[in-house]
Amino acid sequence: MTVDSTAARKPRRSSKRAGAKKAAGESELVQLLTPEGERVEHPDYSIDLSPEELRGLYRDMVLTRRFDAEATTLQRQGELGLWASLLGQEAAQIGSGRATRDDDYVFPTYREHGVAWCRGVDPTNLLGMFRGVNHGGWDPNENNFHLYTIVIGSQALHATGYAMGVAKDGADSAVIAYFGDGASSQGDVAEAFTFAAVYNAPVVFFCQNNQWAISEPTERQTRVPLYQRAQGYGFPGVRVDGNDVLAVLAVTKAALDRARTGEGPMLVEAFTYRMGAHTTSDDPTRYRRDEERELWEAKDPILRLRAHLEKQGLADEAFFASLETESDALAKRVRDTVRSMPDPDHMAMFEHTYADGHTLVDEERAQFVAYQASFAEESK
Amino acid sequence: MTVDSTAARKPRRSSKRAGAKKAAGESELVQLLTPEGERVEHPDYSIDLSPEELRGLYRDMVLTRRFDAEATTLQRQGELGLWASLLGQEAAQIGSGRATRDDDYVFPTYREHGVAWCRGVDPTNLLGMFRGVNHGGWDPNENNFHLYTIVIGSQALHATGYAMGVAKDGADSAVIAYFGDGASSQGDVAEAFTFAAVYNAPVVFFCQNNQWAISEPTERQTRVPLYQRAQGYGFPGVRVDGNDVLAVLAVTKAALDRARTGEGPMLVEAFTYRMGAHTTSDDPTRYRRDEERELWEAKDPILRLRAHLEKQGLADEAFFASLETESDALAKRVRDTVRSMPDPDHMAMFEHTYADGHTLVDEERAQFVAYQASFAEESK
Amino acid sequence: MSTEKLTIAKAINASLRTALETDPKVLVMGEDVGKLGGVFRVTDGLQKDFGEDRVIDTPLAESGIVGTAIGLALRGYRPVVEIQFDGFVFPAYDQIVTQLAKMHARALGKIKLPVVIRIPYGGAIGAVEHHSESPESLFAHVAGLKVVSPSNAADAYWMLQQAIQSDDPVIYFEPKRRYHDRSEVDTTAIPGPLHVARTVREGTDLTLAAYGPMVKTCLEAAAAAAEEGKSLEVLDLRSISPIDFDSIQKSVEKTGRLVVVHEAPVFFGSGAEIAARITERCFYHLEAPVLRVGGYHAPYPPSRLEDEYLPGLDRVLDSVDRALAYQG
Amino acid sequence: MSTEKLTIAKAINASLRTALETDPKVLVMGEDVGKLGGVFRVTDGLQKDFGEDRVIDTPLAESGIVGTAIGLALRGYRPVVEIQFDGFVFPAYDQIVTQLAKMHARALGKIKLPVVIRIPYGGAIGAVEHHSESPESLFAHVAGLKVVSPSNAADAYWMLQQAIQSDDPVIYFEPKRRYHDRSEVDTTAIPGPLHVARTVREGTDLTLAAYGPMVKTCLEAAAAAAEEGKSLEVLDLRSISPIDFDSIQKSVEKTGRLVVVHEAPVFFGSGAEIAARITERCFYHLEAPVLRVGGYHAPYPPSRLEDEYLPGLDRVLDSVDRALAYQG
Ligand SMILES: Cc1ncc(C[n+]2csc(CCOP(=O)(O)OP(=O)(O)O)c2C)c(N)n1
Ligand SMILES: Cc1ncc(C[n+]2csc(CCOP(=O)(O)OP(=O)(O)O)c2C)c(N)n1
Ligand SMILES: [Mg+2]
Ligand SMILES: [Mg+2]
Repeated sequence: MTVDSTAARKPRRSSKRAGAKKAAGESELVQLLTPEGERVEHPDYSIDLSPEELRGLYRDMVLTRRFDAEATTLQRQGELGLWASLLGQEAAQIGSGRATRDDDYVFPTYREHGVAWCRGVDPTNLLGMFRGVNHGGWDPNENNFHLYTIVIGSQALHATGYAMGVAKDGADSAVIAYFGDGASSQGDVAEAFTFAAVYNAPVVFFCQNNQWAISEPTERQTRVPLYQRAQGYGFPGVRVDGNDVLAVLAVTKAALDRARTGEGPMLVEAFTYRMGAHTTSDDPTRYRRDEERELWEAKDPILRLRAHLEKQGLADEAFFASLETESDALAKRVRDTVRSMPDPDHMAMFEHTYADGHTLVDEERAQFVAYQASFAEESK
Repeated sequence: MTVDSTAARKPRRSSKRAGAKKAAGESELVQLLTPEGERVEHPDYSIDLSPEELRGLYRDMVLTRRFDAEATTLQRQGELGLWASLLGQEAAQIGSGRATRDDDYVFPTYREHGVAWCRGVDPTNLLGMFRGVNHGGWDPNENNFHLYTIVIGSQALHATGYAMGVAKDGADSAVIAYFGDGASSQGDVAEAFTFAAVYNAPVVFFCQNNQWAISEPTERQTRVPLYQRAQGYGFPGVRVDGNDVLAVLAVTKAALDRARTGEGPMLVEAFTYRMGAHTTSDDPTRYRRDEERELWEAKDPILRLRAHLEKQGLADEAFFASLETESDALAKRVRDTVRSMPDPDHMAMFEHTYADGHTLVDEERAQFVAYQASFAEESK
Repeated sequence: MSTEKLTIAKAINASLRTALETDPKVLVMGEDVGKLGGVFRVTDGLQKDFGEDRVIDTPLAESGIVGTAIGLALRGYRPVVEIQFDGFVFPAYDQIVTQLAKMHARALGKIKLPVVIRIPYGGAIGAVEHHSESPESLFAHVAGLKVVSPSNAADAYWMLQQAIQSDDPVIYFEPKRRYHDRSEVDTTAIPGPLHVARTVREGTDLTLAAYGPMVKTCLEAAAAAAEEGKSLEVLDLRSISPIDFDSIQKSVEKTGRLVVVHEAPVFFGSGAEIAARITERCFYHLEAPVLRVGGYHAPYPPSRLEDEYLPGLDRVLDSVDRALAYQG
Repeated sequence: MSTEKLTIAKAINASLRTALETDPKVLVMGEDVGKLGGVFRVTDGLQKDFGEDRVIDTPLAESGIVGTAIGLALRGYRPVVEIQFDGFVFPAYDQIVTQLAKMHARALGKIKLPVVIRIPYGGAIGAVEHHSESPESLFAHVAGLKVVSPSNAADAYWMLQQAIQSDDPVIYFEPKRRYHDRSEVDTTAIPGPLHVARTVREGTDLTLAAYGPMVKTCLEAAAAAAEEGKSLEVLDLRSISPIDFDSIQKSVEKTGRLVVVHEAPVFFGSGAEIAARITERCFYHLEAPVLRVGGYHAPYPPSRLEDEYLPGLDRVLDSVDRALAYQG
């Protein structure tokens, strides 16, 4: 038998495109502001912001970075057990966070401090779990900002289910699910793509590709750009310069609008970089070279917007100075709040396992009370 | 703030292609033999088989169908607890099964009776689990044909791991993982795609899209053709006419060759139809219309090859008659073997949970022996 | 009063129907629950009457089913999820254990997760692998979940009503081999609490505790034992998390002997928890150790062996005899 | 003889190194096990010395890791898989329970699944959610798996050697809070069997049974109790499936009292199985019910509460006192 298989050995045109490594991921990147702070145009996405709005984005990024730095310091000082820094990802988070509407709903990972900021979540709320006084504990419905989720990828399904509910309600809200490059490998994320596509759910999958999943580079998760994953599930994917707050805002807003007008899910890959360690427990010197970090420093999201503001004369010294003051005040408030954050009462262990109660919990609570009382007696 | 989002609302060209429903899936289908039995050419795949080889494929399909029908009958007669018929999928299974080399390795679902046939597995071996005397029980390494796997999608990962091992060994074998359209939704299948792509594993994912996952049509699993799923993971996908044994053979062989020459994984979607019920427990009249089945009857894989053989004068009456006799003999052997298949000894419950033993198993076995002995005593 | 003789399957169907009718937030979702009405026809007719928007055929992905059900619950829905068979719940196990069970606590009570997961479970139906398992222990060990299993049609109806009304996630195990057992269901009766056991037969010599499919077996055993002059009390536990230890204790204080029966493997099964706790509570009352009858430490066997593997009348009676043989 | 004082983490590292050196089929795989050497540095230096082909950084997908490890085992490899933290094993639970545990039986013994799954487990390290759990019950209940946990460096070394050499799947739970505890490891000593308990302290009044991180706590409790004149025997069970009931029984026949200690929640925990079986075996020897000390029926709490949640010295001693208070 002879089978001519050259055709498949040399993959067909359509597959070659998908399989071949792109010469430069950059060329596919939606960018509206260059690393030097120049505004550029893109055929598919445009944005027109007032100076005030631009300054607002800048302020968001600066305050978020300051908050994040303060949290890192607090961890070093032993006030927090752990911190997952967003350093370098401010544009990805502020751009996407500011693209959401109040009635939209956000499902974060554990690193979306900037998004939380945009949603109006008090930043000190985020610190409880890192201090070890709770596992999150804020009311997600207060700001439509769900609890941080640590099990990688799980929240993509929650977001999809929530979005299915939005559609059932006939509401025109949209939902956004955050996850990382590493998370793209999890079955749950794939299943979320399937459910979102099949039910045409109004959900935007926002993947911050910060190039690393702890010590593993994105090549350990995929051999083609992640945004392309969406195509095979039947919805569009786009890669945006994740250090360009304008592009992220424009692309995310477009994706959310698309979702709310019934056009279904979309995948946004924000191409960015984790400038710091994975968390304060991590030591990136073991697995990545300084030069890489330096390369990305040149693309800093804050510096680039500042360059733009300055070049265009959209912000004066007073603005930057007052922002500095505001940052200091924020840092101080965060510091003070964390330091005075009380340890939970011991009995809190027995609360909230169930909404409707459980006799075993009651029994164990009672035993614990008796046990504690026994010390009191002994010391009498 | 104004954001121009028309671009995203009207998806970009690249995504539109993926997102838009194809007018006719047929046009993307690799086909080498029309439903009427005419040989046609395809730009990427060709095949040249001797008359003997063509008759061989025909024979495989006929015997497989006969075996399958016999198993269905045996289930009706109470000799089997259940049967999952492959009726209609003979070409997909024989074409792909015959594309494998002896040293290749096959990971089936529970429906790959035709593939098992090609691998040299005695068909009666397949019946043990459906009769309820074992859970499979054959030695996978005898024919490089793994045990049937019931938990949907799991075997895609086993196949991928096995293929990673093949690559580690520097062998030029390939691995093929079978699964259905429904299985494409399982996270495990997606994770298999990721691992296969990242490690460039020599594995072919062979999806028999038989249009149904029990009562759910493929639209409940995806809104674009399944073969496109592969692109987003960075390897090629192709859809082949699953009722055309020549096309399936050519495409699968090409994919396996590609894998063994280090070009990595590929997804083959065999577009076919489950002519019967999901299993003998199922009642498809509850969820699908007869007309659909009739449409597919016209594309029958066996009739089409027979038409070709007859039109081209590649087989004579004697061939068909002797095949009939061979079929009858196979059916009889299957029937006789099943009927005389003994129930397992009760003590078999305590065997093979562990390779190296386990004290609890020993304890429970001893208790069971004592318990059984107590009846003997009582009846004394 | 509106009493009807229903099978367990039909009672569950009726209960889902009532829930869909009375609360627009209730959804039914799972594989093949729509047109087919589920592989056991438990959801028969529901999609026809309530539409595809409320009775949802899902993609074939259990983690996806439970994960999106969580999202729907966060949006204010009350999803009732069907897992097709016991052995197929494991792809969803992560979502159940790390998310569904813990999210209420993670939010310090600020959100609720009223999700019911229906799982047909247990053996004796002559099925192939993965279709006959009893994984209830694997859920009961996990705080944040409630786990129940009805043994008869009336309980099937009412316990499902209560599970759906509960603001906690409930794993609702359906005794599939009893789906066609028929009994009176009064859909207007006000039921007792969901997690309280019921004495289904009074006795004085020994207590048999069971739930789901084994209640019937225990009743048969008690009847057989009665012929030999032994008086067995039979408790239908109904709930596996929490377990109604008070009721078991009360019974054991009377009988002095306890045998726990379940299909699940004995090793780390619910019988272990019951034996441990009841022995602690009733140390001076027990005249024999608590004995356990259940599956062996082996994968559920091929169906031609399941009669040997499953605890049947004889094995229950054998343990009863062993327990009675102890001199207290 | 080659004795060295090693931490548990280093002993595991040495054991992996020995296995990689002596058997070319051994593979180490998991998230971040390569350059980083794992988040606890347990695989430190292995990729450097054995290459990316044998020490494999995997995609971030636990089901994929275990599922491909199964495939590699079918190809003749002996994969040693690392799950990064206890709470992240659940995405792999389906592959472990429905495939890894059952495949040998499915093949009637014709294939073997020598896969080791290493899981750092337990609390007391001040971590965030999902990083401090003790899910061993959820594996011990599943036939086809073996479950072990070392308490010290020598056992860590040898038990891992034996787990890797075993032709059965072994879940190897590493007591992460003890990773830095140091003790003598003789890498040439011929060890006892993998699933046999060891008496780590002799005593006459009561038996404390524990494994993994709680062995040290129990030894401390025994020392404290000794000062009050109570003689406690401490057993290091080492194996959770199978459990060495013979050794526990022997000890209890001597002491008459048993307290089981583990970090995992008590409800459906290993203490339940031990209590049930030992009570059956030692009914006439026990002078008190078997008591259990463990976690509460609640999600593992935020770290500022973990000292209260975890069984510590005082809670162990409290149970000892309660057990001793019984008049046999
Ligand atoms: C299911 C699961 N497995 C493993 C981990 C441990 N873990 C925490 S973060 C992380 C890497 C995540 O990478 P990515 O998705 O790229 O997000 P990033 O941290 O870079 O923002 C890992 C492996 C986890 N949290 N959950
Ligand atoms: C994890 C899991 N969930 C559910 C099932 C029940 N089930 C058996 S076959 C099947 C449909 C499979 O459809 P498909 O993948 O298209 O294969 P086909 O049966 O059509 O060959 C389902 C839902 C299962 N076996 N495993
Ligand atoms: Mg990342
Ligand atoms: Mg199908």
